[in-house]
Amino acid sequence: MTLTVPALRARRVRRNRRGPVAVVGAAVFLAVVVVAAVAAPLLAPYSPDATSLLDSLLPPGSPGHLLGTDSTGRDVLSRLLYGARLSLLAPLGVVLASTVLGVAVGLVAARGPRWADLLLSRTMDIAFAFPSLLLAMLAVAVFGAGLAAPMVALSIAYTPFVGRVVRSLAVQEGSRAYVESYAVMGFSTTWVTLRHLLPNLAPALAAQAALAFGYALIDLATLSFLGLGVRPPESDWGSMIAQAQPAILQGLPASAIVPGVTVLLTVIAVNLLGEHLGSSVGRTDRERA
Amino acid sequence: MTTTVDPRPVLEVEGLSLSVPGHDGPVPLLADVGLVVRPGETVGLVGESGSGKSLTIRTALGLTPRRARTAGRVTVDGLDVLSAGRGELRELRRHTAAMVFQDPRASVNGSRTIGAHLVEGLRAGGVDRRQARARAVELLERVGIREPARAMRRHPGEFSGGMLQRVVIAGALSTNPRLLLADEPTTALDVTTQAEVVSLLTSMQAEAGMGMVFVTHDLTLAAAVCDRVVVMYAGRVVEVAAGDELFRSPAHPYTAALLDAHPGLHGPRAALRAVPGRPLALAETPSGCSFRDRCTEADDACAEEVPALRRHGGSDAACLRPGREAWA
Amino acid sequence: MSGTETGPVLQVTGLRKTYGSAVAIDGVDFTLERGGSLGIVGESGSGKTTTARILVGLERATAGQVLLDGEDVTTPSRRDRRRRARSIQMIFQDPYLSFDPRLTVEESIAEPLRLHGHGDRARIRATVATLCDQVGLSTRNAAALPRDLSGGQRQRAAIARALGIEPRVLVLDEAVAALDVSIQAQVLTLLDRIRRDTGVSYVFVSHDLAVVRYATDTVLVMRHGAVVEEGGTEQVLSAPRHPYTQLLLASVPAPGWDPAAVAAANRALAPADRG
Amino acid sequence: MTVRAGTTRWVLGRLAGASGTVVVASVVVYAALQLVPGDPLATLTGGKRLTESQLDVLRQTYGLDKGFVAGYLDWAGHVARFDLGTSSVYQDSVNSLLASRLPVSLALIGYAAVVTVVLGLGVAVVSAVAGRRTATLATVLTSGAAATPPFVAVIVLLAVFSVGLGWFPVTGAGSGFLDRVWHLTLPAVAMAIAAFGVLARVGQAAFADQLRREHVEVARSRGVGRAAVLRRHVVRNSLGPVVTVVGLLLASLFVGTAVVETAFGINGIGAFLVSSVSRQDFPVVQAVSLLAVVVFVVISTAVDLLLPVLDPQLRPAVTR
Amino acid sequence: GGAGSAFDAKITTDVPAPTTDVAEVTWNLATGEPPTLDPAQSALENISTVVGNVCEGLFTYDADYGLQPALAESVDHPDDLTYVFTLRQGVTFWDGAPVTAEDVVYSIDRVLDPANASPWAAWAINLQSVAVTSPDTVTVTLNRPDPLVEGVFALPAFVVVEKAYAEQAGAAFGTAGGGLMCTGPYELDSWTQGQDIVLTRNPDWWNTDVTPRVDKATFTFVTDPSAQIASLRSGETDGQWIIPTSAYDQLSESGDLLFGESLQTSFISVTDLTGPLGDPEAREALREAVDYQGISQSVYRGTAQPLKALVPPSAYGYSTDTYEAAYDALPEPAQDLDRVAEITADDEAATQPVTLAYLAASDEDTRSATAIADAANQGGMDVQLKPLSPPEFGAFFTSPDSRQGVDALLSTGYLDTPEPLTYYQFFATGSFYNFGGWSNADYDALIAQAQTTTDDDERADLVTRAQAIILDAGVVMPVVQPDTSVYHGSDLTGLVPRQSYFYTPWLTQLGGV
Ligand SMILES: Nc1ncnc2c1ncn2[C@@H]1O[C@H](COP(=O)(O)OP(=O)(O)OP(=O)(O)O)[C@@H](O)[C@H]1O
Ligand SMILES: Nc1ncnc2c1ncn2[C@@H]1O[C@H](COP(=O)(O)OP(=O)(O)OP(=O)(O)O)[C@@H](O)[C@H]1O
Ligand SMILES: [Mg+2]
Ligand SMILES: [Mg+2]
Ligand code: NI
Repeated sequence: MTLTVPALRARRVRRNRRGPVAVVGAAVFLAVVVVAAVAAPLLAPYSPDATSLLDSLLPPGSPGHLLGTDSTGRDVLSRLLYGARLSLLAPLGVVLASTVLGVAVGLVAARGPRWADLLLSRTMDIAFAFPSLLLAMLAVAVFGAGLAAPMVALSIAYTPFVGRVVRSLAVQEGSRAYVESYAVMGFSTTWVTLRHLLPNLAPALAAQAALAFGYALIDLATLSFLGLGVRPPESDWGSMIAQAQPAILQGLPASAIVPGVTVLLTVIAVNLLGEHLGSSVGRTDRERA
Repeated sequence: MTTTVDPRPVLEVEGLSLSVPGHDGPVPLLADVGLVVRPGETVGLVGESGSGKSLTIRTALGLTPRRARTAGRVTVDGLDVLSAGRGELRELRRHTAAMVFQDPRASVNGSRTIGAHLVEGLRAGGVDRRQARARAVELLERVGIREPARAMRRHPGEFSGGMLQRVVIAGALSTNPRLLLADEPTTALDVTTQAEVVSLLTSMQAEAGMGMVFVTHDLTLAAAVCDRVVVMYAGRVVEVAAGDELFRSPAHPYTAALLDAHPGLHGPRAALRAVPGRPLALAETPSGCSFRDRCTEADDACAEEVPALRRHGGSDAACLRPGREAWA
Repeated sequence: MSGTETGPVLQVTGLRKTYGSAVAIDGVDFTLERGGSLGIVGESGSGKTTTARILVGLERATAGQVLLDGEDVTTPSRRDRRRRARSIQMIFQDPYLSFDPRLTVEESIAEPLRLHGHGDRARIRATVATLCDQVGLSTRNAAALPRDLSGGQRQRAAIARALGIEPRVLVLDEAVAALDVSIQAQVLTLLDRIRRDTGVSYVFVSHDLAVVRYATDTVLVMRHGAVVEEGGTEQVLSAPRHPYTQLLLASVPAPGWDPAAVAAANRALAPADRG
Repeated sequence: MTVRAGTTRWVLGRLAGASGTVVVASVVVYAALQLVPGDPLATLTGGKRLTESQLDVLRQTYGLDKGFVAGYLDWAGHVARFDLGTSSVYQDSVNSLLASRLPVSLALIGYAAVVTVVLGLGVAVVSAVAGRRTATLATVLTSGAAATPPFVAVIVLLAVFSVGLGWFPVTGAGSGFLDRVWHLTLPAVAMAIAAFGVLARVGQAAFADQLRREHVEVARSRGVGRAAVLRRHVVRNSLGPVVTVVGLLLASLFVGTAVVETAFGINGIGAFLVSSVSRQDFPVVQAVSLLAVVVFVVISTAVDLLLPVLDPQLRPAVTR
Repeated sequence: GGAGSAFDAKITTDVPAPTTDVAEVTWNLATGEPPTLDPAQSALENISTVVGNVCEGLFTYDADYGLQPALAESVDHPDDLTYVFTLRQGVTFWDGAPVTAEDVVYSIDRVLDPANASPWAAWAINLQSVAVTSPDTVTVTLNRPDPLVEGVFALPAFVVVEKAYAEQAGAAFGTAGGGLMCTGPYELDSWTQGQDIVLTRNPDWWNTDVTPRVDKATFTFVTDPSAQIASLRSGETDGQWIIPTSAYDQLSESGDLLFGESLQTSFISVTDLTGPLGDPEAREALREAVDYQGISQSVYRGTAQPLKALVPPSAYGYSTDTYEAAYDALPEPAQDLDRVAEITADDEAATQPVTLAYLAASDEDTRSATAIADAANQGGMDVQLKPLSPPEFGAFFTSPDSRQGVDALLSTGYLDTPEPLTYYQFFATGSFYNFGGWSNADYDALIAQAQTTTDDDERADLVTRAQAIILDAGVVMPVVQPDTSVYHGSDLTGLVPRQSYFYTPWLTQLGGV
């Protein structure tokens, strides 16, 4: 998906219609997911790799297997818990890398010399032409299936999104009188940019990062679904769905739907939080205007 | 007051109160506002920001904030606006009353042409397309736009603020309304342009015999332009007086304070007398007189109840201690 | 104040600024005496802000010279940034936007003090308190975030912050335009008092002639980027010589004001501006 | 006259920028081959033993025995003449491989685009004018849709409409117009769900933004009817963001075919890309990547050029 | 057992003959669009499935894998090293040109020509020359006696193509653009890349004993199981070979799902004897970790049988008694985790990390490998999985580098003919597929002798002795023999599922009920 820009645009003008209930719900859900990932060894009833071929594809609610088993008889709940680790860490890595890069690029473009702006903006325009999933697939074609290459590719693919948003926010923020007044008071551009401008962009960046996290989660899971992502012995929610796909046809879709719904809920929760952050940015904007 | 008094006012506001729902209960925005405008008359509405000027005149067109509660009576050319149905309101807006807003650039849809803006109002009023176009060109000519036919095809972005405000005025007057509501029509413009717009408005008004409400925060401008000036503070009317009268001898301490606080351009350079505190919204005001916190004359009596408008000299003032001799 | 030199504190000659083919200002000259107050008036787009921004180094002049205390500061350079800051400061039109929204007013005022080496933590705290007192901000106001203050209070805070650097010149670009009349008077009287107390000089940019009359000694009337008239404020306003100045004055509403006549005069002055 | 000249220059500048993007992107795509660990020639043969003359053709096409720059120029020359090389799996020209798969993908994208735009804007308009409750419902719906990964949509649609109800054929692309529409319905819906959500939300936000604008208020204060206000002032003025998003979504649909075509067994470009990636059929991967980039650039340039036509406020400064 | 367990499948050996003609069938190729139809490249199942219907060689197989003359009318075998093939008269290519001895020689040479890089070239290493000896005879001379040589000319690569046509098409021969020119019962009508391949009946086919009932066959390329099910159930496609296990339930309800004996074997081969699996105990531990029952019941849902030897009994094309006696004598395969634990407790080598590779594209191999690794690890071993993408899998066979770091490979292979020797000869010292470099002098001697032994019983004896050696060494570990399967709508009949569909004109068997 390459939709960060419109999503952000939408954020800027959107009223925060959903009540805090949804936001609190989202936060609680994410907290549960994170705790589950961290405490997987404590919570999981089985080893995620423990197979039992003769107990395969048990439906949810089967004795001893709350969420059933998959096609090699592994416990779906245990795999879901352990899978949360890579499913969350990998997009987190992508978001961190692209945010750090994007912030650097965006700030230099917005506040640095004109030539740097021209160069970086042009580079970002070009990078935009590669949809993130395409870049990730290209990386897989080059370096083979696995998580590392797509993660690097996605980090690069998301950088211009962050960069462009940071640039435009920084330009907007930079035209605020306070930034100019610091210049008049004798502060250096770098100081003002890092000490005042950047912290003021933080909520918007956090909102952007949350949205990007959702997209990265989807992109990485899509790759796993297509068999181009995570490879055994590692596993994430995407690869769980991929492995469970044939069973859908046996009329036993549970082991695919459980991780599928988990992905969906996680993305919705992350988006909700991101929008909430974004709408609070919008509020201060309105107060200022 | 030099114009003949028509027995039937085009706008009559009586005891208008307005509140909107807030986090904890309704938030009052206007309280007991009264206003009368007769045909051919210009009434000024003056006050600092947030005093409720815009809310008051927008009510006359039925443009109240979402989920607002109103009380009192607002009559435009015989129509009770607050209880009017959607169709009646539309008729009112199409034929009887028109409004000019502060920022012409925000008022005109920047994506469409000047012509489209003008024709739209006429078409809504039931004029057919060809006639509407002809009428629009004519109007542009009347408000002093050169090459009106060409201007019809141009976009707002190609006009200066002053020129655009002329277009807006042309649009407002296109349907020959009986009442014109001008909400700070010159605030966004240069001083020199302000004179042009004001003279355009007054001359057109005189020609058509409309009633006009002229909203401004500039007391001097109101005094110069209007037959009568209504001063608002914190959602209430505090004084009503003839323009020159108000200027010469303000009855309400707030009016006087405003005049004192404004540096003058003529006469000796007097020291400014600043008003302490800041203008309040109705919901923040203390009991009794809204202005008493900032008033030098106020005493305990002022806290007891909201003073009603009472005759004092040439004005009606809502004050227990009116009439301090003001700025000469 | 620390200025010991004699002669004008600010001297501007032949200032010119172009944006591409558009000329923002052309040939602006003036001098500002120590402790004096110079007004710049003119219609929108006449180049007032551009001039002010060049003075404080936010904009680079295309041509001309700015002498601050006899020192050429025309081209802003990274190195001189702090030195210039100590001599000249600016107050912006919108007091809300001129603060970092995350910092309390105190913190904002303290920051430049730290940069310019105004002593240790305790001394800076004391200085901030003095400054707040000077502009009439209570301790509670000082501990508040900008968004919790009224427009007038914010503008006071901005003034306090600028004064902390002890500049010799304060440039005010429409510093009272966004304020309500009652508040505007508060700020104008404050500015007046500060000038008397500290001997700082003002460059006071405004489109409001009455305000300029109150706040300045000398005035510059600008139109289309050029100075059309200058002189003592009282004199220029009571006996304007240039037709544009006359028009400006006539445009200000007053009892018995005739907008139609003003409009006619405006049309006569600039027939090309129409349509 | 100056307006004309400025506009022309701006348009030419945009076109030059677009071409530049394609050129740089092609360098990246070419460089990808060199990045593959091991000998590029071995990558291109896909482990097949080829004749010396076939190898020569490969070396020539990719300029393998020259430096990077000269090699790129060789390759770019071939690409510019629409010679995209030979598939290492199929040993057939990539051109004809793509040509046979393009029509069905285009049909799918077109279908998905129509579904996206019609539903997206429809819901946006409804929620802009409807009451609070409907608007909230629409927001919940569109938020959910926007967050739905295509593979989840695929799983659910397959489970419900194919395995469950058996309403739609779930494979192949069909032949003839109606048959094709019938075949592509579920895939198009799967592709359109997320796009629909995003478009509806952006549209909703844009409409809400315009509804708050003063010119809308002015129109209402003049007694202009609701429908006319909506059409002339709200929808019309929102075309900028809406068209921009539609453009981005359209471009993303191209790559979005990968998941859907694979799952629904449609022999289109997307499924071809996936299978070529997993088989390391480099010439195909390069060609599809380039195609995707070109599609993106063409769409975004078209949107850029279209925006000022739709909304004079978005005209570049030179035309004012 | 879980919900995903066994499916009630019966082996079909006999089906009713078709009684009606069918204008058109649509058949899906489960492994996708063939990269080419060039017979010389036909090492892939999806190529052979099509080519078997359009091209013919000198010989072909009947339903019981018996060698039958096709384009050769007869073969004369004057001495151990000479074979003289007499061509069938009156056979023409689709374009009407008669099949000449030159065409036959050209077709064989095409496979042998290193420039064409045919994976089948190795099959004919014993061929010294192929020559036209008269207008209707071709003489083949060998380097050394080879009992399998007649079978070579029934292989899908050695079919007869028209020389003039192939030469003109050049490199494009067999591609969508280049087309084919053969003699078979069906002609290649069209190939729309990415969409379908259409065959039409060849009205002039020489074999008048068989009457094809299908006029037109359209091959589609759906690889995704869900899509396959949907299209088969809806009747959009009429049939398909190799049905994914997940599709059994749904397809058995909507049409004829038939299972048959295959010549396939799923097995683990040790590819690195210098690593931990160089230790025989470690190999034994791995073998004991395999859950034969689980794999056949759950992974294959009962449509595979645990296997004792590399070559399944179904591939005993001759001297059945000898082979079966040897097979029966082998121990029954069963998982024994206690034994694994016992070995790992004593044997340091058995606890070293072992990497097991498999073809990730195969759902069955993936699940088998996953289960094997988990069981082994529970027993104290340290087995890591390495999924191979199709190109990696391909490279695994051609480049030693890509086998680096892999200790064992789980794969499913098949025998082309019911001749156990063809499989066992791969593991002789220096043989191409002997990746582990396993070397056993006795084994090599037995294989070498068998390769030149023309007497079936003698050869069977030699092969079974070699089989015992290699199984004992544990360098290949048979796992299961999966059944082969076919599905078609209940309006069709005529196909008995067997391995030979790969390379025989199976379409001629198909027809309406
Ligand atoms: N839609 C609304 N909802 C809630 N409060 C409102 C709304 N519109 C106006 N107000 C509040 O009502 C008060 C009066 O607003 P109004 O716009 O009438 O002031 P005004 O006198 O026109 O001021 P200005 O000179 O700034 O235009 C203000 O405090 C404002 O915040
Ligand atoms: N960054 C810029 N780029 C291009 N033109 C500019 C820029 N800044 C100012 N100008 C132009 O320079 C001229 C002078 O602008 P300036 O802002 O100095 O006027 P001003 O007198 O301050 O007007 P106002 O009263 O509206 O603030 C104007 O015509 C303006 O359009
Ligand atoms: Mg107002
Ligand atoms: Mg300015
Ligand atoms: Ni135009």
